[in-house]
Amino acid sequence: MMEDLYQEIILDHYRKPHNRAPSLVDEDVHVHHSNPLCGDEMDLRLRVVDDRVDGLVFDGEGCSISQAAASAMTDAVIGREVKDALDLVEDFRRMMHGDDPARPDDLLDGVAFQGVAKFPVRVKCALLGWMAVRDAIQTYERGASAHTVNHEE
Amino acid sequence: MMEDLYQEIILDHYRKPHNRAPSLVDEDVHVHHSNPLCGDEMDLRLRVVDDRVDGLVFDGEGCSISQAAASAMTDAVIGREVKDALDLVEDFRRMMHGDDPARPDDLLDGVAFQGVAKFPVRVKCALLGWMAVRDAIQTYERGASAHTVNHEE
Amino acid sequence: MTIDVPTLRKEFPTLSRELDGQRLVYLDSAASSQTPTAVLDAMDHFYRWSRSNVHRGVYPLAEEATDLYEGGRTKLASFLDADPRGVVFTKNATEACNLVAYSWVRRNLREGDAMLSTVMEHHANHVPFTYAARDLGFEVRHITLTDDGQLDLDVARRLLADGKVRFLAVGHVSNVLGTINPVAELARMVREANPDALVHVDGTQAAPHLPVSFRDLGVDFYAVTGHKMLGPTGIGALVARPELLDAMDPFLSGGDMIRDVTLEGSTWNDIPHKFEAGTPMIAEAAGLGAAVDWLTDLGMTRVREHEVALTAAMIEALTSIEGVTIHGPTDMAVRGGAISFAVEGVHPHDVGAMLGSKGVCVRVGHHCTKPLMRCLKLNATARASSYIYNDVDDLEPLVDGIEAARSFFAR
Amino acid sequence: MTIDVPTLRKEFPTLSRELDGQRLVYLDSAASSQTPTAVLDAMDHFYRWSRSNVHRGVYPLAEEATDLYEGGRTKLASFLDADPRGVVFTKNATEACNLVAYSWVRRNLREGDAMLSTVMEHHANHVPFTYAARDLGFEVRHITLTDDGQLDLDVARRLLADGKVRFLAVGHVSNVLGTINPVAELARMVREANPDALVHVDGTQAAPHLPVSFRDLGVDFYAVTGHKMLGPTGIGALVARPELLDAMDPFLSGGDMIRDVTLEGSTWNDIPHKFEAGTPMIAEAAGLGAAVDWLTDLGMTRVREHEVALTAAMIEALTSIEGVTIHGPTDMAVRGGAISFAVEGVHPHDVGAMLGSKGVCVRVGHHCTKPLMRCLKLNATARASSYIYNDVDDLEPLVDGIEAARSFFAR
Ligand SMILES: Cc1ncc(COP(=O)(O)O)c(C=O)c1O
Ligand SMILES: Cc1ncc(COP(=O)(O)O)c(C=O)c1O
Repeated sequence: MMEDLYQEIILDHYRKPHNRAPSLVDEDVHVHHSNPLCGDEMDLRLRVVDDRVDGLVFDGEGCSISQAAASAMTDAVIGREVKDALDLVEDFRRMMHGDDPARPDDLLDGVAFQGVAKFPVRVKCALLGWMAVRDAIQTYERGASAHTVNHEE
Repeated sequence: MMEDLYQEIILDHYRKPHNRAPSLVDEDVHVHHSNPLCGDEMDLRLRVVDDRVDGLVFDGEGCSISQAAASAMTDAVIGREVKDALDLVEDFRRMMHGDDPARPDDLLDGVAFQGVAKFPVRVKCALLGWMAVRDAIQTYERGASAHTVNHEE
Repeated sequence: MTIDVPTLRKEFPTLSRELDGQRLVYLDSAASSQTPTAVLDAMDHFYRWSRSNVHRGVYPLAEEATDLYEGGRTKLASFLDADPRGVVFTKNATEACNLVAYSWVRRNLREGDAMLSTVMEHHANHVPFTYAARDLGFEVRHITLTDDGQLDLDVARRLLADGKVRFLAVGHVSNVLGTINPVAELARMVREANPDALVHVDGTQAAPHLPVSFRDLGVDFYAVTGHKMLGPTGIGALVARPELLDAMDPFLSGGDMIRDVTLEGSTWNDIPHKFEAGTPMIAEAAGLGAAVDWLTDLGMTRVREHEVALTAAMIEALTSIEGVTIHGPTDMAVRGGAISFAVEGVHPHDVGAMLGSKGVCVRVGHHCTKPLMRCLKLNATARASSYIYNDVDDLEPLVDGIEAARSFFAR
Repeated sequence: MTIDVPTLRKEFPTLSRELDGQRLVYLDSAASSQTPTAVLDAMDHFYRWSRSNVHRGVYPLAEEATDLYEGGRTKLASFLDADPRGVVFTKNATEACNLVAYSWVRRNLREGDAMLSTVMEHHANHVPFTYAARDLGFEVRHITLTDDGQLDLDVARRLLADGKVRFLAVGHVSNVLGTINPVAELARMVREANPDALVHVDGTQAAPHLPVSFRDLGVDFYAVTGHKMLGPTGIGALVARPELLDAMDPFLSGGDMIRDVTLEGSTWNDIPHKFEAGTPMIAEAAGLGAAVDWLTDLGMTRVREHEVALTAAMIEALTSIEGVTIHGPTDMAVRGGAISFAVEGVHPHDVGAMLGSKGVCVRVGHHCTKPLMRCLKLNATARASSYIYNDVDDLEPLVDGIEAARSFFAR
């Protein structure tokens, strides 16, 4: 069971998260997401240049799964056009609900989280960062600069 | 089971009820009691002379047990001092809740209903007339002449 | 294909019991049905194998418990052709009606408004709303009956004419008269008179007996209870349109139904959880899931066919007894299996007691429908109600018992 | 005499299960307890032998069902030293709290009034009242905690000083900190400040573990839940002073709780039935009756002694692990068996998952106490909670699992 959940890739992201930082130069959007059911909190900052995700950092408290998933998410999303990023988010979301990913290569280390779908209570954790980036992009598209969401999916 | 419940004495009272009548000359009190849970309805009329139950009739709709119990009740109560009648009512009530009667001889045919205590849903039926006469006497003592009660005990 | 009752009966343990040496003839399924062993096994499996609490558990037992509970919801939803997000588990149908009364009616109807109901409602579908009316001062109107015990739609039309009716509460099938009410048609009439009006159906006596499609009925709320549809006690459900639940304030509050709680206030969880406060009926949901699976395997069309055939035979047997009359429609196209009857000169209590002494279980009383009793000018009726485990061999004991009551009691 | 745990464990089927070849160590009884076979047998007996509805039945099955149901009430009443007329069955403790909120608080408190509560309440004992406050505008005050996780009675005194507090809602034992609150003393303080104020106690975590006398506590309402005290899911109870219930308006309405119903209105049945609308949890009441019988046979004093000994040992074992700290009091005189703990550098979810993978079931999260979590500046805790079937042999797997989590996750 532990092996299904905590693959080596996941543990690596958890131990040495990528793009984890408390601030971002020239940030366009800052969203704060929390998952009240498990207490995870996440700040996510986004910078968009020419319709592309140019900068993306996360920070906050959470379990290994939520931290690792957010880390893997930043790798997969940085550099993409915002529309494409939203599409990738949807692919990850579906994967968390048991579908096979349509874009496994683009998810990069994100595919390592496929096994989490078997642990319903951890799905929320894995989704936290991905839902935050979706919200950040949508907030950007609405022309706003900050958003706070309590959620569970 | 039928034998425990419907003793011959009970059936006799049911088939040929005593003191069943729609009116009473010089009545002092008229009470109407109903048992909404089983739909039984009873009118009871009381005349008191010199602190004694001088006249007592009942009328109404009900199952064999409620009709027979009311009939037996009138026999046991007519002629008694009102205080004594209330005491006898209490004896019957306790018997319906499983106690042995303290005044079996005074209850007359009322003792035949002891077996009803074993049929909780029929206890209410057996008590209807007895509760009505208690109420009629108490109504008389309060100086009123009519009372209506919905009850179940 | 008809139901093989003798084989099927073996799955219902209580039916193999004898009463005073006589075969138990259970004709009180409108009060509560029997439970097949498959349902008992499903509950036992939870208690003996996965006993734990649902939601938020990080160990396997808790996940299994959650799956059993949510699986019960999915199964009930597909049994009633509804969206699982619109299925709220309650402890019984009565709580489901109260949910509608507290979360919608009490928060929407005011003095000057009216609601529509009928004189044949079970207290569960009557008292929560008249209690709300007493507190809030809105008007309650009642559709009366035709001579053969059906809702008088002309009266309904009149009561709807001024457009003030914002809510209809109606039973799908009467537990006393057996009448099947035209709820889809009534829903259309209500919405024609007032497009914003909502329709709540008490499906307690329909769901066990008829194929029901919540979607096709076109109503807003539909209440059912587990213990009358082969399920356990302690569980029922309100089925509702999800959009409606989304917009409604919760009723019971506490754990599990919140998203966030601060000292000052709370935000609510997603539906259906918003309406399920506290530890839910886990074993019961597993049991109810097994019950609807069992019914689906049998086939609801067959269940209804069996009801039609057996009820017609029972009506014939009863009416052939001298002095017996039946309340309610006799046309099987508009009636279910509950048969209320009167025995001339014998009080229903005495009928029931005599039948009980012969192993035949029927219900006597007002059946939680006092307003209907008043309309029929009755204090009580005796009621025989059959289900899939009853068969024509149950008619003889019923008839014999009634005849015995007549000769024993009739004056 | 101590409890013979190995023998006793045989009565709890789920405990003999293995998880991935490891013995199941169940340390989540504060969420839900296991159920002994005696309880399952009591329910089974109802379903297989007396399956029918309660009240008003004239045949033997219905009388047996009524006896089982009412017998459950009598047993629970004597278990809690209360009058059976004051015992209302609900589906869980949450409904019991809602009953108080709807039938008393919402009908008595208004703008300008205040109620008192604490920051450590479970959502079940918090949200129904803050929800009422939101609708009605009365004030809610909260007793804060001392450093060792006990209620600060000086704060309580200050909050009571202006005499505006008409209602206190307080838990008997905290499901997170384990704290046993001085409810009798609080009740006295509240009534001194305002003789008309009522006191409602959430006894959910106390009734399974301590000898409880409702009479001696001197409070007005006491809520319990079946599934945490060896009973089935789907049943709880509100214990109340009968005079109070008599004077209160009902909450849920429908069948069984009425005396008479007309089209216009209704009169209510006697207590406790006035508060029990619809078909009740018959099997569940029989099961809960068997559960409290079982506990009475074991002896609640012994149950508490076992808790004191085992919890003290568990606290010692946990605090001896490097990086582990315990939230809440450590003095067994003022605490029950729930132990929330933190593992330095490891998120509670990961602690729980690691323990789960080793067959050790603990709960992680906010435990339906978000306000308390905010006070403690925590998002979540891991919680180990024991019961009579736990013993010192459960400590090693717990400690091993936590150490594994530390070496696996700590960065
Ligand atoms: C202290 C406390 N109060 C109330 C509850 C609610 O109990 P239930 O979920 O059975 O309604 C719980 C358990 O979840 C609890 O621990
Ligand atoms: C028509 C009808 N509605 C509602 C109910 C109430 O169901 P429950 O008692 O399970 O809440 C019943 C059964 O008693 C019924 O027959």
